[in-house]
Amino acid sequence: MDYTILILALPLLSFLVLALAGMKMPHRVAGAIGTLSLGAVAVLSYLTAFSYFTAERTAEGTYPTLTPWNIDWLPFTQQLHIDMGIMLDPISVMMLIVISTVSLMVHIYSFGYMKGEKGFQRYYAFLSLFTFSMLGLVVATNIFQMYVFWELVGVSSYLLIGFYYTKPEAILASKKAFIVTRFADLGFLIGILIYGYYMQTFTFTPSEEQLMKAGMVLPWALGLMFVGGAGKSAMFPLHIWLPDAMEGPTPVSALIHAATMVVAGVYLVARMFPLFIGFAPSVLHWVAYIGAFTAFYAASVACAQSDIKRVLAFSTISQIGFMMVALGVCTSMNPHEGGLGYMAGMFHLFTHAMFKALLFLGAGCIIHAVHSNEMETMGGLHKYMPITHITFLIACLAIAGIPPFSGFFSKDEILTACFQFSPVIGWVMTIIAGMTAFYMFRLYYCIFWGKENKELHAAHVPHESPLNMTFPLMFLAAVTLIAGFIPFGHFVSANGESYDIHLDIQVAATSIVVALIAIGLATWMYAREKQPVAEMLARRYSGLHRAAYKRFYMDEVWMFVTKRIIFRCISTPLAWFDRHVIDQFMNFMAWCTQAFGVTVQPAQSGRIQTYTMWFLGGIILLTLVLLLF
Amino acid sequence: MEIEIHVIHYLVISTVMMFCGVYGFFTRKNLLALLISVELMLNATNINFAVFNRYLFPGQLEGHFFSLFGIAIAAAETAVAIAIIINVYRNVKHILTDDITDLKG
Amino acid sequence: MNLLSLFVLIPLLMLLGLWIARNVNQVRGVMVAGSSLLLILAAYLTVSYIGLRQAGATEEMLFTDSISWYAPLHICYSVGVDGISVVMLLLSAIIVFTGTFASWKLKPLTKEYFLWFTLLSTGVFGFFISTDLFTMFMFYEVALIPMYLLIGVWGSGRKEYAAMKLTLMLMGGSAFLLIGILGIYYGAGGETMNILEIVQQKIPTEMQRIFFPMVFLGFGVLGALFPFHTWSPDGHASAPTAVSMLHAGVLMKLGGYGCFRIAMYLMPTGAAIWGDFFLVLTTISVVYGAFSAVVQTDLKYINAYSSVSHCGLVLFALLMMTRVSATGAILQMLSHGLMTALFFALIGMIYGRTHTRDIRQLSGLMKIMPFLAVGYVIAGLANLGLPGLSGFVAEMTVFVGSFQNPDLFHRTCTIIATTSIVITAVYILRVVGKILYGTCQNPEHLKLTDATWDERFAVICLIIAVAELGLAPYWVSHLISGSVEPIISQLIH
Amino acid sequence: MGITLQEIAFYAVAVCIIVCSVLAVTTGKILRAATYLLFVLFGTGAIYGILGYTFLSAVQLMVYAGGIVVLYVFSILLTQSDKDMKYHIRRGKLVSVLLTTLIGAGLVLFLLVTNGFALNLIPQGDELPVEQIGQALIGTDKYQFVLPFEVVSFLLLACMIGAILIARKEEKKD
Repeated sequence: MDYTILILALPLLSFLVLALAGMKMPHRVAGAIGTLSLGAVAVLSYLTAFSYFTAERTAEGTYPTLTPWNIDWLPFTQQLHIDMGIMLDPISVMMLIVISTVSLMVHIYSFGYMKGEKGFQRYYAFLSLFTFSMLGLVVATNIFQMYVFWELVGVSSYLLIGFYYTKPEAILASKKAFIVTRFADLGFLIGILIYGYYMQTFTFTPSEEQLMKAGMVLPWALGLMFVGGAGKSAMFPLHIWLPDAMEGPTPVSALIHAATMVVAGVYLVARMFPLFIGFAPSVLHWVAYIGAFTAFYAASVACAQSDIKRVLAFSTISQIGFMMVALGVCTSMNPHEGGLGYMAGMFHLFTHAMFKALLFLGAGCIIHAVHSNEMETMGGLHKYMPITHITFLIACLAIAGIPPFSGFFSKDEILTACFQFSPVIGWVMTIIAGMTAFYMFRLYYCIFWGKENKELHAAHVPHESPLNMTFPLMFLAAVTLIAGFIPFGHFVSANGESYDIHLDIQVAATSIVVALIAIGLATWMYAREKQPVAEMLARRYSGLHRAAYKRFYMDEVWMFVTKRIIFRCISTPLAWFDRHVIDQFMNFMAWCTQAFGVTVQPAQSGRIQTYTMWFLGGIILLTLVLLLF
Repeated sequence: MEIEIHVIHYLVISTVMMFCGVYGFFTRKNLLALLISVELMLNATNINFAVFNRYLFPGQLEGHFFSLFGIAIAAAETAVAIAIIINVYRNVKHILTDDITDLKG
Repeated sequence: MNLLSLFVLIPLLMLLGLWIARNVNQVRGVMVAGSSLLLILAAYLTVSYIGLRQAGATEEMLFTDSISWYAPLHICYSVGVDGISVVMLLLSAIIVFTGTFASWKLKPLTKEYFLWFTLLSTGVFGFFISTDLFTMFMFYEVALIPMYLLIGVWGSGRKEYAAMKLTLMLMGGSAFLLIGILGIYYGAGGETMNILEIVQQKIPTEMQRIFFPMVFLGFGVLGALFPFHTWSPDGHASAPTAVSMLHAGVLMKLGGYGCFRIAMYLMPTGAAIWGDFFLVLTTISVVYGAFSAVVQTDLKYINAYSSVSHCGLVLFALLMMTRVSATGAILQMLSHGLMTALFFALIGMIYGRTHTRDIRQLSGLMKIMPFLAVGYVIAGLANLGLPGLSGFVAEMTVFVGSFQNPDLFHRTCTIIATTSIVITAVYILRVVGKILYGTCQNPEHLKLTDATWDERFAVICLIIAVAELGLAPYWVSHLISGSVEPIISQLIH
Repeated sequence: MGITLQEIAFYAVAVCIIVCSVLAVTTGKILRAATYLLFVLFGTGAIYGILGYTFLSAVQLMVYAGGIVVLYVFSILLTQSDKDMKYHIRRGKLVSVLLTTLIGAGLVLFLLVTNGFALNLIPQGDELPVEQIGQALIGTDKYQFVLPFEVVSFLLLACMIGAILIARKEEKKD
């Protein structure tokens, strides 16, 4: 499988070419370079997946972990060194497919979406950089390589969010995204440091002996790593950067902030899963609780947003919460005995990437058509944009968990796993799933049905997007339709053995019923031209609505922490202290020297007579001293 | 026949002379008067050289020659000093120490 | 003729050449010829050093040579390099080379400027090749003094004040240093000034207790150790571009290098006694510098405080006293030297065009001078530790290395120090967002042009160096860690 | 043994020197000061003579009394400073000067008295022959002084040139 190195090399190469020479190329050529290299990467990824999953299983019935390529990049000690390499195991191969597919679709889509934008080449260069980093992250052979690429995806995300660098909001959003994730990465880094020291290795499989010795330290290390993961995956309260990140171009949001980068945290937990299960089950439970709370919080905020990309962003946060819960509720490695969540989480990651990318790309088409993100400028768009409408509906049904769309299957597995863990969390998650269905269909109706903004549409008739934008929609819609029938458990499961997905009728029925009720509610409230119920509710619970619209003031809290505490209470006084205390102390010393000089300067009068007098006086004094002592 | 003058007597003279010079050096403001005081001090030392030579090391001549050279150097010094003073006078019309401050930084 | 002596000889010949040069073009010619020769020499030295090591050379120092200079005090002109000095020489050569291009168009008194600049580099090169305490000290002083004139004459802003402050503080440091060096000399029996021979002697514990802090502080002032760092913001802000580059890039490294090579190597017991105390100071430096940088409004001040933080990390890592952390410290010196030079070069170029360094008055430069802006972003990313650029490699080595020290106190300090990487991101992105992004508010700035060829050349050279170190750190890390070994083994008995 | 003529002469000279020195530094007129200095120099010459250093005495009279004092007088007249010299001196300064001087003199005298010099006697009329002086001045052996002699002559030459240069009237440039 030596060709896997190309999966990393091609996007890097295309990044370098575009970054160094891109500005001199015509848009088309630059885009073509990026897209073609990505196409090659996608083909190679499918090839890798095909040959990996069709290869023979090991004696234990698992797929082998392959390392086709590995070099020593930065040595520290005999045991500790950062390697750069490619590791193939079921989840990394699965991620390869997800990333290359979505990325390819986004590349194609961007041809249409970004047409005529200034900095088109730069955009493709950054996309290549991002794809490279994300692929490097998932195939990492060790935790430190993961961190390296983790930082790289952070930077590419920063660059892409700030793509419209003349827009103040975009600048702020990119800065916020980077700093918040950096803050979380600090936890990741410390976690790695602890892990590295006590395990004496950076690989994912430390020796038994070290594991036994480490004892209480390992949960700390894993917990800190989860902090890093929570930052990237926008877990509460580190989620605040993600809604703002929607300032970037919409395809970027589809790729980075919906399908791939934001699930890196989930991937991280999955990567360390054996250690979590074996040595830090309590941390895993915390993962579940945080995930559940985030899912709930984000779902409730999503119900009140008016910017369609923000709604999607919160739905992403909520769905990632689902995946975290799925991983968190696992109690063993065996999928038959409490280890189902692992498979469910990964499955959901897979299906979610597809339909969420689809949703974002659809939203992109809509924004392209009406030149606004706000719901009130939309409504009734189903007449103008049939393809977008249909594919968007498919994605909504998928996320709402309606069979036979892919979301249903993965979400159902998650709910099953939750119910196995505890009925409380099962019911909570079911209700959140219902909320998901509600806000997604609120969004759907507000865009495509509901009250049409006639004036706006008359001035500028919305139109269906060109083929290079609709093709990715149709492709992803097709994937969403069929992905649910993939025997996912066959490929990915906690202990690596083949696992047949079988629906738990009770859970499935419940979730379908809840989803249908929620959809019905949304239809009742939002499908018509007038929306009396929604307005009435918003009026009656205006406080709650406002709070939800303002995302429960989490941003304000963060702004308070950063602006007030870091900026005002730490940095400003420190800088003041530096200038006025430490520096002034140095100046004071200089001043003392000078003052002393000024004081004794009159003695240096230039009068020989005075000098001689002092001289003689000194001699007399010395003589007296010598005489007396 | 020998003279019965104690060596201290000479030394007292030179001491008095010396300190008169010192006093003059401190109190005078006229450059020439300063120079006169310096001459007094030089003379005092010259006397000491000669006296010590004569009384303590009669066989040798170092003190004697010291005095001799001292006189020569005093002459040189005076010549140069007076030349400077005259030049100063020409430029600033004063030869009082308090007034000559042009060279002070 | 010893290969290393060329490092001093070439600058001296350059001085001669500059002296007889009659016009600006000849001056530039001499500078380019000399500095590129030095760069080639440094590269050649690196290659041959690695070659010798691979061929199995086991001596601690290679290319050694010694000529007695003042016999009564056993002062010799003795030279020799190990991996640490090799990378430092390489760094200095790169900075001098790019600094020449960065000051290509420097106007008044070009010839005199380059004379002092070259004299400064003589000191720097001499310092890194010397193995004799006194010779080292002499070269150290040679490197310090020209700084006063370079800032005082060619600087900007409150240049006289800054130059005076910088010189006085550094001179104060070197006064301590001189006492310390004499203390070492007599402590080791007063028989030799050569570091390699002194290390064989055992300096009495009591003397180490007294003289270690003196030497460490002496070099620490140059390495911007809290609370003796305040010369750095003023000095850097006032210095002309290339001088800032050379000063932050190389001269501040003399501090770290000296602390390691003289203070810790020769006085391990002193290091054990005083280690914790200085560790606290360096930890403060790291965090404090970063926090202070957040609210500055002058580009050079931001960078100067960032230097305080990063150079603090160098001393911090040295005091962690593990092999990996010491390797990390040297890597950090290298990396910080390169990226801070890049930073100062870019700031100088921006300042040369806009005539302001106040971030409140700058905006939207990305559209106006894209090359400089992209360079600035790269420098910023390197500074905040983007993988693939040098900062990441250095910081990670430092942190992993520091964590190898199992003591709880050291652990705590490490964790405190790691927070600086977040703060670094804050101040870097703040600047990038403010001055590069957005739309340009000042109509005057719209007329400005992008970098000229000489500026581009300097910037590209530095970016290549930064990226090389970031992408392929293996050989440098390997080179350094081999040479760190004997020093660290002195420390941990 | 009674007082010899020599001794009488010595004490007379001593009194003269002391009185004249004091007057030289206290008188208000500078021309008078120069005159008192002349007397002091004469007295010094006499003391050299009493000691038997007649050559030195002659040199003293010629160079000092004959040469230098004349120079003084001329320069005093040239610089028009033969006026009243009674400048005001601050009381504090006067006190400190007097204190320094008196303590200094007292200290030196105390040291002289307590040192306990032996009462060595010197032969009367035992002159130092000029020949011996001449030999010593041009010899190069130990206790011979050709080198200082040459040095002093160079010094005098330098002084002469220097004095001329310094005191020369500046040429008026057009």
